[in-house]
Amino acid sequence: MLNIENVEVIYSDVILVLKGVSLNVPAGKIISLLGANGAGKTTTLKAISGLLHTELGQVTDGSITFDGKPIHKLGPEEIVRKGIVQVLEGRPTFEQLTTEENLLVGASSLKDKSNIKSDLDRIYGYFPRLKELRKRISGYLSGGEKQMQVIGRALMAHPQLMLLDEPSLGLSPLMVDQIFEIIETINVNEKTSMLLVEQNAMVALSISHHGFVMENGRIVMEDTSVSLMQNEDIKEFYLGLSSGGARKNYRDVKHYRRRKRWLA
Amino acid sequence: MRPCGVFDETYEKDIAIVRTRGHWLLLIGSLLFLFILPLFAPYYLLNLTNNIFITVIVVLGLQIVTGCCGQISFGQPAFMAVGAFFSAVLTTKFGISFWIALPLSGIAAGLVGLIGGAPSLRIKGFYLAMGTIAIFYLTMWVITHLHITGGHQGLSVESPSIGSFVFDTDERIYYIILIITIILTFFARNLLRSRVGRVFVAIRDNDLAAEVMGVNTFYYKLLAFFISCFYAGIGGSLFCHWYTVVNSEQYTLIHGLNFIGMIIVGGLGSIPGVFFGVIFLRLLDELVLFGSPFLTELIPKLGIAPAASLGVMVFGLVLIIFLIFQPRGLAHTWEILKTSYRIYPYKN
Amino acid sequence: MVDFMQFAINGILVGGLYALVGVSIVLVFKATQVVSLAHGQLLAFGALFFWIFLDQLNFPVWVALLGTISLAALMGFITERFTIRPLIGESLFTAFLMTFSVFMFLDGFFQLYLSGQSRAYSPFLPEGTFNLSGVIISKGLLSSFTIAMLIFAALFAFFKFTRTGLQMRATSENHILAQSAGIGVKKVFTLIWIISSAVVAIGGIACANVMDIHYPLPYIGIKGLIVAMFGGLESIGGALLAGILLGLIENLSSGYLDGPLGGGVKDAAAYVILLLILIVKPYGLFGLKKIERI
Amino acid sequence: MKTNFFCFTKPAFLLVSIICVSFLLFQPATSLAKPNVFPVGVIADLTGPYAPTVGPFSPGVQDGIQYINEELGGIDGVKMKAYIRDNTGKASLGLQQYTELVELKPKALFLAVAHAPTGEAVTKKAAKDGIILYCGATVPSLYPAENAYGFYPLYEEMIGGAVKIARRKWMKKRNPRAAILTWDTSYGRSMMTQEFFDYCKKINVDIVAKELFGIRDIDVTTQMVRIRSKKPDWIMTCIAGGGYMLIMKAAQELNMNVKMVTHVGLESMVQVNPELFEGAIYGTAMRSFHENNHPGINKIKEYMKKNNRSKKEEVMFYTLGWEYVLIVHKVVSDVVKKVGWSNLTTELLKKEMSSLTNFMPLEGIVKTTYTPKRRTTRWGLPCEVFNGKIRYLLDPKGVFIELPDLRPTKYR
Amino acid sequence: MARIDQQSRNPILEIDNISLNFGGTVALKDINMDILPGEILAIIGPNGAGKTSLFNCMNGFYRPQKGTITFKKTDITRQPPYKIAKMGVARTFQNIELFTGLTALDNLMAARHILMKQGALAGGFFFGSARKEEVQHRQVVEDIIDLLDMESIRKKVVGSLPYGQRKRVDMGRALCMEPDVLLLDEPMAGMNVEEKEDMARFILDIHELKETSIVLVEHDMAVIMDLVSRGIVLDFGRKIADGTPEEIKDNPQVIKAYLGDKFSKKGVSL
Repeated sequence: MLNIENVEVIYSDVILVLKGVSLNVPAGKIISLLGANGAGKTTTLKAISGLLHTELGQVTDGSITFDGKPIHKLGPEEIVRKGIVQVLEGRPTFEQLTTEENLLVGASSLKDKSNIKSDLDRIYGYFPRLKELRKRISGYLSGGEKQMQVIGRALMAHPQLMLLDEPSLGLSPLMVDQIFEIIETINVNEKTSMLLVEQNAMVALSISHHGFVMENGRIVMEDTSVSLMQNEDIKEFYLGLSSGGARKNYRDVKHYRRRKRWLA
Repeated sequence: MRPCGVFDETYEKDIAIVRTRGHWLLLIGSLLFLFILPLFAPYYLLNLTNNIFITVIVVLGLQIVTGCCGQISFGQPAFMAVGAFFSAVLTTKFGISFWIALPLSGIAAGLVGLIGGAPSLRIKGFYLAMGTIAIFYLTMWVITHLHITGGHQGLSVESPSIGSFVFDTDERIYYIILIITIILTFFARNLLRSRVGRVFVAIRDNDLAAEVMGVNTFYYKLLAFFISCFYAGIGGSLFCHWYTVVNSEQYTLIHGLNFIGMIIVGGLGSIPGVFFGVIFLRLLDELVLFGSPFLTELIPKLGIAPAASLGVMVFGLVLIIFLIFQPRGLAHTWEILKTSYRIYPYKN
Repeated sequence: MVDFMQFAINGILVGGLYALVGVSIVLVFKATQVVSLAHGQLLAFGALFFWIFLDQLNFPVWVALLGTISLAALMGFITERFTIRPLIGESLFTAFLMTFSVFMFLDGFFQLYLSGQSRAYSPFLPEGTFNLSGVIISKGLLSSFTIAMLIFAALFAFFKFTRTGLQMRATSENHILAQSAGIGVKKVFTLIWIISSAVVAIGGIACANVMDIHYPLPYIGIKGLIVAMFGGLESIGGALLAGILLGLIENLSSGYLDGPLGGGVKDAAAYVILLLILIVKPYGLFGLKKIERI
Repeated sequence: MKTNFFCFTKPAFLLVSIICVSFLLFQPATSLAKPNVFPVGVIADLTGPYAPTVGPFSPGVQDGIQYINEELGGIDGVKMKAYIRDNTGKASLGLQQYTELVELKPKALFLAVAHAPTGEAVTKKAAKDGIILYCGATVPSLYPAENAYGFYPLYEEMIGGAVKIARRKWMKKRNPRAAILTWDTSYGRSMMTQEFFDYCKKINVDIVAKELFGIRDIDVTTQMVRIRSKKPDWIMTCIAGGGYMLIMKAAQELNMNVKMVTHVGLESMVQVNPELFEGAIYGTAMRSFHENNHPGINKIKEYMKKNNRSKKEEVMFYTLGWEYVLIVHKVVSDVVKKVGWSNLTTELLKKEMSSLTNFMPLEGIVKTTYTPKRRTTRWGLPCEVFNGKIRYLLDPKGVFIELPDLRPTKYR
Repeated sequence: MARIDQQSRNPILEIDNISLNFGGTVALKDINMDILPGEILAIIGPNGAGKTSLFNCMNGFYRPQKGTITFKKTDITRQPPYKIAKMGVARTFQNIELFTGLTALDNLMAARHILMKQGALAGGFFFGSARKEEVQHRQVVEDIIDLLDMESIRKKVVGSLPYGQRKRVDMGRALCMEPDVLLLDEPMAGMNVEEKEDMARFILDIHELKETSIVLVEHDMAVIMDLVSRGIVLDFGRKIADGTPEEIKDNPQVIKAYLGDKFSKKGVSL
């Protein structure tokens, strides 16, 4: 459904962040995108959702197609209208608005306003807790509640593809559990595809069908979730030792300068 | 970009402002030219030059606080007024000589400027700009409601003199203005290449990082305001003694807006930019002034008064164009020209 | 006591007009984070358009009003599209300077049209006064105040109950988030400029009805800025309260301090307030304090 | 190597070009033989807060010159030409324009400055440059005088004249109570002088309140409430344009029964809302446009019609423009008649000007007397708004009365 | 061996039980740690663990609600950042906070600010002492430029420099302050291997030559393993581990923090 081919992203005309990333998300599946900090996972998501423009980034090479149509030149709101919604990292909510208003904002891209009422009920079905919090200003919600709200807001747009950026970040384990269960349910019930970016590798892999591992702006590993979970390298990778023993020790780097030149 | 074939062998040479023989020649030549200007320049031109130089002094101050230190101030005319009235009161009411009153009025304006800079402890950017507007109005209010300043009427001031020599004509006072402009330009230029100037720019570019570097940002912001207002005070004092009348209506908010326009057009943070900006906008004013009677003859419906409206209109338009197409101002254009001249026949 | 009430009531009525100017600036700031000085001119031109429609072309009041609003909206649209839009991505301060340039540019046209004259509307609001046990209320001021309050009510309702209003509120909080939720942020920007220009044009008509259309009219925009900052740039309710407070304080201070201080306190009062706010409560009465993160 | 050479020669080249340019700027002075045109200068704030009052000065000058050139044959056959500059209310610009006008060839010997701060700034310079200034009468440095002459009586004198007549019309037993409400600017405050207060006291008018308001204020109710508590009969003011409306509207809304006593600035507002100003008394120095059969006014109206001047230009400053050029015409003609063009000096012009006595051009649209000690005229015409129309007081045909002399004591 | 040696020394900076909250969220909770003179210490932890907040507390941007920070036996908890900097704590930034309008050289010269004495008046006239001082400090700065291989970008305005070089300028600027404690916030983020090697070399050189205490926030475990003598792991604002890199690597809590603890639970269900 979503196809990313050989995408290159440059920020502010100088910083090359993605160096030829290719991946695809089949319809109705959950795909995890793993990788360390700064590997380029979030950038990949933003490249898909069109939010790069707001941060002076741009796709300089390659193509992103959705249902066969290129989308990397479209503005973010047009991409949302096509059915791709990104759930941003850090659970940002419109803090001055109430929960219900937040959900309604999520429906901004819909032309047809008649179903909004039933949509709301559908969301409250997934997150009964949100119904209790309908009139609360969302700035005062707890982390988990915010995460529910953010996912709920994304669902309001009837997405075909959801891009989830670190939904587990900073949540308590119990909450993480809940959230991921809901994500799985949504995937099953709504047939929504998911592209899941996570640092919490195991939890992500446990619900996804397929996984990609990124490092330094490139995809370095790709397999089904099950085999990735059994891969010894993953554990190593998460402690930063992915390239194994062949690596040169940083202490052995040559010092070109005559040290005595820096006296003080 | 250095002129070609010029190498710096010592650090002294590297930090020099004037570095080649050509530069020296040019500098001495233009100074010489400026000093003999009154011998042959017509009255009108001389008046314009005086006006430009005083504006340059005031705008240099503004450049230091706004262009370099990033603290925008619309209040410059008020500080000018403080300088002017202080100097006027000292000379007329207390009989103090102009030569003492001049630096004192600079200091007085600087001290008032500290009040203007005080809000910068907590606010910056646009908020501070609004604060300076408030300071502007309040200062002018106080000036016009004091008795000693002659209130709204203002005061009549004597021309400066040394012994029996009175600087009472445009060409005589020109020399005072010229010399002070040169000294203050030199001072500003040096300030910017030394420790304090670097700190100012540091605060402008990234005040948090500056603080981490050990800069007491509030102190330096105040210092920038003080220096800036000192310049304004000197400019105001010169203005009132050149004019021989000081009146609150000479210092309006519009002037403050104009000064800001000058540093935008000239280029924020650049000393040559001040000259470019002031001269460009002043000449534009003159152009409008000369052009508007013709325009009225051409289109009588405009009435006799298009000068004022055309003036602001053109001013606004120029600013809009600069902000969109050349936000770094004429100084940047000048650098590009210089570089391409120096590396000719290669392209930049 | 009668004096006090008289000062207070007039202060409140005039304050309502200030609030209207203030809120238009707040609207733009909320959505775009740009503080606009250009509104002073949009206000003056609104007043001027209305005069042209009403007194030059002799249209009925409501036609003149509609015409004014649409022309003012057009001006807002053009201002946004050609001066603010190209600056997206530049610093907000550049945008502020841009609105200031626009102010100057339009000021030229305003002065050219007036060419030094002043214009007054032929009466279109009720005239005369009420007398409430000694306190006298001008019907003209009262009706402009009522109009201002109606506009406020309409704004509140618009932002509270409509979809577009909701989207605007969302946009004002977080541009990136709004985009990710499928809101066309640029469209919202344009729309907000249009609405705000229409509001400020009505404010302009109300102000010009009391003080005539003449040369210093655009500078009411600065009063509007003070109101906006007093209320805290992000809050419509804040602008309402701040406008009324400003009117009150101006009138009361002028009422009781003019004598001891030798007159002209009113002008100074506004700026004293501004300075106090900036020092004591920089983000205004209802502004959001921003935590700076590194 | 080649570029190196350029580096070295560039400054020299620049120097040479600068010197060349400066020679272009250099022009020899010319002597004053019989010129082709006789230029007169005008610097006025044709835009700004006082523009509604001052603005029509420039069409007045233009039409007056047209009249002189067409009907009086210029000055001894030399056509007059006006150079009008709008200083937009900025004194610095005014000074700039002054230098421009001074450098005209031939030199403009007469310069009218309608902007007070500019007038002050150029007074001393004009004396040195040999230029006769014709300027607003609020200029305090006018009294030591140099080469300056005033347009019309002082503002406070015009108001004083109005007070004088209003007092004469006062029927009640008690003294009339007057409140001052005026702009908080130098112009507005010009009536707040000790001389004016003393004069009011002398003729038994009690000043019960002195209030100020800002030029940008949209509401004067606070001041008016305080004034109301003093129960005044008159409100005296020195403002312009919309300010009059603001005051009278506030007075009306506060149910006050007061008359306005002011100067000619009111005249332009009367046509806008006659009822509001019913009963107002004001002092002017010029014949009013309401007259229909005065030959001078008719002549002026003829030219206004010819040049498509609008109704809003029918104010005192328009007539003042005429007066200015007519005085110039009279003075220069007289001097030229005596000594010829080649001996024309500023000194002679000044002498002639200072001995101008009861000069009443165009059948008396104005009456001007200058003396070496007093450089403003003291003749004024009191007017009243009556049934929505302007009429002269004392004599319906209009007769110039001598206004009280309210010059600052130290300059007498 | 090395650890015993360090323990015998007094810590240069002590963090005693600090807690920091923003509104309702906890950024740091009861953190205790010491920085010993001349050690290289790493602070690691997943995103949002509070590493940068800890840095911000150390140099005075944030004031912790509880606890104290002592530097060279002085309490600096409530000192403004500029005073702390003057005492000898320098830092670099994750997002590179440079003075974009100045050249690389002037960025470094600006950092010499605290060590220079000339005032505005002397600077403005640039006579004798001020000129001499400029030259003196310029020499030191040139040495640092030399050390960090920045000769070619000396006169370039930093706004126009690429990322990697900006990082160097940032580091150089911190060095120019001649600090006793150097806080490096993700010095190698977003760099390729060669750039990382360069950076590692700089860090080692600085450490060896100046014996500066260096604290770095870093994600790359390889860097940490090779460079640092000690690591502190944060998670949810709490310290969960403190020890040599090897100890940290095998700490189950650390593994949990990085990998998530659902491995066993969910893993079984699959």
